[in-house]
Amino acid sequence: MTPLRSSASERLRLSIHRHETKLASLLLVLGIALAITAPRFFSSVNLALLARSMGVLLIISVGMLNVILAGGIDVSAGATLAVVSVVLVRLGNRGLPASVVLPIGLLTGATLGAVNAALIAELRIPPIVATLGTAGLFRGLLLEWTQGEWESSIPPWLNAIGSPRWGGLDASVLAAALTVLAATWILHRTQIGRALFRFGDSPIAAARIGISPRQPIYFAYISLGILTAIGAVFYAAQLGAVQGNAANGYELTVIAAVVLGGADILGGRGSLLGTFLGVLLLCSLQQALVLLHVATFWQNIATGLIVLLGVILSSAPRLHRKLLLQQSPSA
Amino acid sequence: SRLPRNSKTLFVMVPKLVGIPYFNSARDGASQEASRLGLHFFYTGPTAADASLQVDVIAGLLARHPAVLAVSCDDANALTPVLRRARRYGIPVLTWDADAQPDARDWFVSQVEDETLGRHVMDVLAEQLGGRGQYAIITGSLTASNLNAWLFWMKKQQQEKYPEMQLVAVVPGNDDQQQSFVQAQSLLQAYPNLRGFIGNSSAAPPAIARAIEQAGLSGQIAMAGLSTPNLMRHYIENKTVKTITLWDPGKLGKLTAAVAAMMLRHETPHDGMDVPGVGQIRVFPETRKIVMGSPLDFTRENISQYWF
Amino acid sequence: MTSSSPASLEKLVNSQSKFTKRIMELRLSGNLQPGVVTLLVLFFCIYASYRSGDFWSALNWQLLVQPLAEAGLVSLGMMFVIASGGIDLSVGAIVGVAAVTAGIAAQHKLPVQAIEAAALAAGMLCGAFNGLLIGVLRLSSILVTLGSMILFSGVALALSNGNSFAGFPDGLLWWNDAALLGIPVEFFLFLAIAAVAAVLLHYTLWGHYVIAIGSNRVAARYSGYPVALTLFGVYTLQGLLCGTTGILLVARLASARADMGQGLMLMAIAAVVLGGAPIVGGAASVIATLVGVAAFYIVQDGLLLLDVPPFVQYALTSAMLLVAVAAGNLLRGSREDRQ
Amino acid sequence: MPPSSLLEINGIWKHYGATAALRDVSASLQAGEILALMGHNGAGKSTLVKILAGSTRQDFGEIIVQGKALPGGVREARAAGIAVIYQDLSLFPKLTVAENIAGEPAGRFSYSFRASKRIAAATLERIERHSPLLSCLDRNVEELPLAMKQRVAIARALAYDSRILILDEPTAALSLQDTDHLLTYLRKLARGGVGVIFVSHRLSDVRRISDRYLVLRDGAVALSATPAEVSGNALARAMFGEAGENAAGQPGRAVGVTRSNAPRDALTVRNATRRGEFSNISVTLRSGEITVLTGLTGSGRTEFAESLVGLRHFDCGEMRISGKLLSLSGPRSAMSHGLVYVPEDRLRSGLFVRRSTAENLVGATEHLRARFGFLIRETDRAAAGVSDFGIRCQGPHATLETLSGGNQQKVLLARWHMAGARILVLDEPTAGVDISAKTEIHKRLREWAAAGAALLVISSETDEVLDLANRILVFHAGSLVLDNLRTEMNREQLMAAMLHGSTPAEQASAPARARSES
Ligand SMILES: Nc1ncnc2c1ncn2[C@@H]1O[C@H](COP(=O)(O)OP(=O)(O)OP(=O)(O)O)[C@@H](O)[C@H]1O
Ligand SMILES: Nc1ncnc2c1ncn2[C@@H]1O[C@H](COP(=O)(O)OP(=O)(O)OP(=O)(O)O)[C@@H](O)[C@H]1O
Ligand SMILES: [Mg+2]
Ligand SMILES: [Mg+2]
Repeated sequence: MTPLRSSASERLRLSIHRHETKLASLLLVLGIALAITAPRFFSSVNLALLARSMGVLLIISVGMLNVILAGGIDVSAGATLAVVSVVLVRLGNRGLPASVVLPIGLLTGATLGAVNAALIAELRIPPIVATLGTAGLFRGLLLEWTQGEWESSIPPWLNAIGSPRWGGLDASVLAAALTVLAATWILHRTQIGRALFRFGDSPIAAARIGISPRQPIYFAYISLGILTAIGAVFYAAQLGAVQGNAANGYELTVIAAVVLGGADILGGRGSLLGTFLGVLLLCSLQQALVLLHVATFWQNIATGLIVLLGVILSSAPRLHRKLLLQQSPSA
Repeated sequence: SRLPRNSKTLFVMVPKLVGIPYFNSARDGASQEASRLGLHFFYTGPTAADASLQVDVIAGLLARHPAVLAVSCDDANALTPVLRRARRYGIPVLTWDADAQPDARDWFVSQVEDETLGRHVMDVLAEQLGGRGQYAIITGSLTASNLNAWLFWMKKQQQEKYPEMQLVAVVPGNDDQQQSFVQAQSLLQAYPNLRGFIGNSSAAPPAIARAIEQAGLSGQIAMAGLSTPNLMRHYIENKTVKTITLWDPGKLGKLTAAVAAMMLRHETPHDGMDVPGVGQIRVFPETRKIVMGSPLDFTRENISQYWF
Repeated sequence: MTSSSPASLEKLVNSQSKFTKRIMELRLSGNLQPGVVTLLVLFFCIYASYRSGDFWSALNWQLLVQPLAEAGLVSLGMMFVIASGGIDLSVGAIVGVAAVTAGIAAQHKLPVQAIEAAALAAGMLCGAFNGLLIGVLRLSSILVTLGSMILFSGVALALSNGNSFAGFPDGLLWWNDAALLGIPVEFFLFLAIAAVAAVLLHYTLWGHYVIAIGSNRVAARYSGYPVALTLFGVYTLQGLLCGTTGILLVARLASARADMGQGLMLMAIAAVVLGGAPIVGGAASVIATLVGVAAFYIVQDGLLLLDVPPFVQYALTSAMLLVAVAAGNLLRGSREDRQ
Repeated sequence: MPPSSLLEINGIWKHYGATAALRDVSASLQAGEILALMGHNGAGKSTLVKILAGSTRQDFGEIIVQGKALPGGVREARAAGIAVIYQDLSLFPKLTVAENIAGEPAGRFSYSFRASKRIAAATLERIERHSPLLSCLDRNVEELPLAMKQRVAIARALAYDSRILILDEPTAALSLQDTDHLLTYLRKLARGGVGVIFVSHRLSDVRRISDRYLVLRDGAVALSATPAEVSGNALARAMFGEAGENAAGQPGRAVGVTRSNAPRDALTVRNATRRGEFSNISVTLRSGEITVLTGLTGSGRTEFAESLVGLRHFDCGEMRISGKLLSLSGPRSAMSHGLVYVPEDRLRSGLFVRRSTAENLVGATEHLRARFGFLIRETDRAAAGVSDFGIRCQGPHATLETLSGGNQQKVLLARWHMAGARILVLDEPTAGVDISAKTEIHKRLREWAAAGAALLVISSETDEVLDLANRILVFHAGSLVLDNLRTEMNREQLMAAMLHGSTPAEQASAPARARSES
């Protein structure tokens, strides 16, 4: 009937202006440039490396996407990552079996996430403030606990997780894939998933259809906590060692990936595909610059410029849309 | 309980940053020695390697008016003003591990000469490579002045003695294992006939070793660098790495404490004097510099004797 | 509860109405937080001065106010940015660029004024760059500054090759050495700038625009406010202040390095929100910001003097942020009567 | 209580800080009854609605649905069969129309976009044939004009069949034919046994459908009676007390006085066209004259108005202000030529809801009074504005969020009244304001005109058009189908022009264009 037909063309119109489309084309251009200048980039070995370097970042980014969709932000992710990986390795080195250590690790992640959520939902502290605080708190307590001792070796089972198989790929890649699949299902098919979008879009309107702030906030931050914990497993496994001040500033990379992926920092808008592309962009950039023998001092400059390019591209539709509509009425 | 005010025996020791093994073992050495010598020992510093943070910490400490202040300078220039100030307030100032401008301190307690160390590390690598081939350096932060000093001497040594070796890249690992690890991996990709690495900050060598190991290149890629035995033990024992260079930070701490005690007793150290637990030291009165000894190489043979 | 007689209720209501009105007004004008923070800090000071004799020593405060002034300047800039509904992650990098520029200028033996001018110009340029993308191209501030943070730090590194510059003329170091009645001139400069900022924010059209844009950008446009221009100004001002901070840092450290002022970004944001400004923008107060930034440095310094281990200091200052904001919220009352 | 009564409201009290929004309100709603809830701005209507919807809790009193006491909470209210349209619509701007209408799925893990689209489409079909919304199910709500947003909100409330339907000013931004649709549909529902509570300030609408009036004044029930029982005056008295009686009486006619002393052309537009929105419009606004632009929803009036002040740009066509050829870059440059636009979507583009009432009042005009960029604070001005326009709020310092819808609208007008512009374009200026306020506003508009300003008022309410205009323009499907002096018009002609794009006199010749393409 009419709506479906016309809306098909509508969808086409939209999909051209989709952020993901633009990001993908940017990646394509980069890819072509690389294929010419540094063909080795596409060697199977290198691609495998790329995949591995993406794994952890992607897993955590999915969690961050949940948080940002719900109109929040979490700058304590790096600290959480450090805490969990230290907990994992320490317990592991004490000789505890994986079957005990891994659950404890996930639990730790979930707990830290719950702390953030509680501060935001119960005490109504703005997310960036709350997580700014917990970032310092978690990190400080962790370092006080470890007294800066580095765990310079990891238990064999963890080592096994981290070691490359399947032609250079490792478990982290698989885990990342599974995470994305699960997230797709949750975000698009479940009530709580939709609640994230609705709450992030307009908390008041959400309240008026009976979505209490607690539900989405706790879900978002706890899921981020758990995913960060999962990320931590592979983080430690790949490094074969952890330090108390590990992953300092990692959260910024994660946030960068998600927002590059087109998530609206004000909440209510964002997509997994976009997040994936964002992660892909950052990671391949990192590698490409070295492959292209770009002098170190210029690598940051190049990265910064590409990121900005991504930002400008992605918001191009808004530039020639009739009015600026970023801001939803806060009545 | 009130804290001691202007304690006559308060010996304050400030590292570049707190909470990394290297400085921890220096702290332990120092505190042992200090308590043996009856000093009131206090150890604090910035939580990140950032000169301005370190300056803020020291500025805060001046109010305590310590009897002796010993600082490992994150940046030779940046720390100078605050140390000068300390001396103006009549506080004896030592620098240890990394120096400031000469007029900003009474003595510099140095583990080894920058030049000696830099040239030595390069020799270690060159020996493994047989004096030819491409190599890359992963350093700490691009802005750490003493790392840059060592870097300088490494390059110089290579240019002078190993012309057939070629430095392809110097990249920062920012004292973070993960970043160093990723850098090492992509370097291996970027330079197919890369033969060797130098890890120029204690976080870099283990990360490099890990990358080599996981790329299945153990034995084919040589490595030299500066790190602690504990961080490298695994890789040295499984033959991924032959030699890693450092000195005993514990001893360095001891020495610093000992010198601090001398300052309180208004003694001046003299060349070749024997410091208990440290050994013979060399003293250069004109540059007011105390050198603990020469760099120490850890190999499969001797690594079991060291624990730090 | 249903069966409570309306008449008596009516009386009850009217009797308390005056009082409740006051409370409501207080609550709605949500500026309680600076008070809360001040109280917390006062208690802390009392405790600290009891535990450590050095806390009240003049020397301690002389040394304290210098870093405070530097972070304060950046925080003032951040206050405008946040008030305009944005955020600036690139401040640390901008400070680095300014410092390195000063370093290069000094290498070329330029006169002090020229060095300072160069640093300020560099800072402003970076700020203007942000302002252009955010104000004119209407890009989201957090994205842009995320990118420019990386970009600027790269520029600073490339300019300095990672070296640290030294050998600045005494004229520049004057900022560090000079003092008036024992108080470093840096601090007076800071107070002066704060005063100007207060006038800008509360008494000028521009300040009014900033707040309006922060509370509803679309409405601001419809109301005929110069949105693009104002935002451009906000970020340029931020750049200028970062440049100033750069100069002061260079003067205090007698050297310039690319990574100077790394820690400043988070500190500035934290200071502003500690002062109780809504992170979503649309409100700001200079006093509150001053309180916020002062609180951080006083507490940090005090903890140091109390022999608190560094990491615990770190944890405690963060905890203070949480406690203060939470307390402020609770006092401000439930969202029910605002929605 | 009679068993048949669907909803019982017993002694509801609600305080916001010091103001009592509701005082001991009791009422009942029978199945199949349409209850009109009326009252001046700030009387407490929306508050009552929110309480019934469960999104706000009463301080005292209870609500009984079919004999069972209603526990607080939105979901509970939903479960009890209460569906609501809020005055501020409470939509999700960044979600698609379909998602907004379909709302949440029944099952926890059963959400699907297809399903929600099907539900949305079905709902829209049910309400009206070929609803324009069908063509934009995939568009984000934020991209739609206000009228469309309102339709989405209506559809959302009607998506799931409910026993009690509460509409808080659903027709504020709707025009003739849309209102018709809605009212007839409500009647149909009522016949099916649904109880409807209908909040509105448009007496015409209210008279047409309601079985009973419930009038609130200052939060207390002032009247509850059937239309038969009350005269217009009694109604007015109930709403505004003795004072309001004549205020809300028969509104004064448009006076031609100003037009006698030859009016100058203030603003002229020639052959303005904007693809998909309006085409070939030529209009002249004269100083001292009130021109009212009307038409059906989506006839492109807002687009045209926004193009006048440069928020959009003509694809072709030219505009002159007092003879000078201009192309404006936006409201700012428009103001510099004394041209001001008051938007229809007050929450999105009009007000700074998190700021105080005072600031909103003097706010937009600060730059007119600033000296060398320094503000001249005039709080008494704000106070004046509050009293002039009879704005009800907890003093000028209360944040605008806390004002009632109509009072927010008054703030918006009061602000621009202070700006004192030469040419004003007002989009739906009286949407949601009560009758006495409306007559008050009309009076001021006339004074404005009399003082030599040129006014273009966009309105969808026929009565308002006829009552206010010196000159009437009618848009139909994006083209100007009628431009005539009020004195030479009657209601029938107007209706015909609005609905069919033609006047009975000359048969339809206006180039009506299919809307669907846009
Ligand atoms: N969140 C709030 N905080 C404080 N006061 C409020 C709040 N919401 C409403 N009020 C006050 O309660 C009174 C009733 O408001 P309400 O919105 O019910 O009026 P209304 O009848 O809907 O008016 P309108 O016809 O203009 O919509 C008003 O005086 C308003 O200022
Ligand atoms: N009934 C409708 N049919 C088709 N499109 C419509 C309709 N109503 C609104 N629209 C959409 O909205 C746009 C114009 O609507 P808008 O409400 O701005 O016009 P308007 O005449 O100002 O009506 P309003 O009285 O609501 O202001 C059109 O371009 C179209 O996309
Ligand atoms: Mg209302
Ligand atoms: Mg309109």
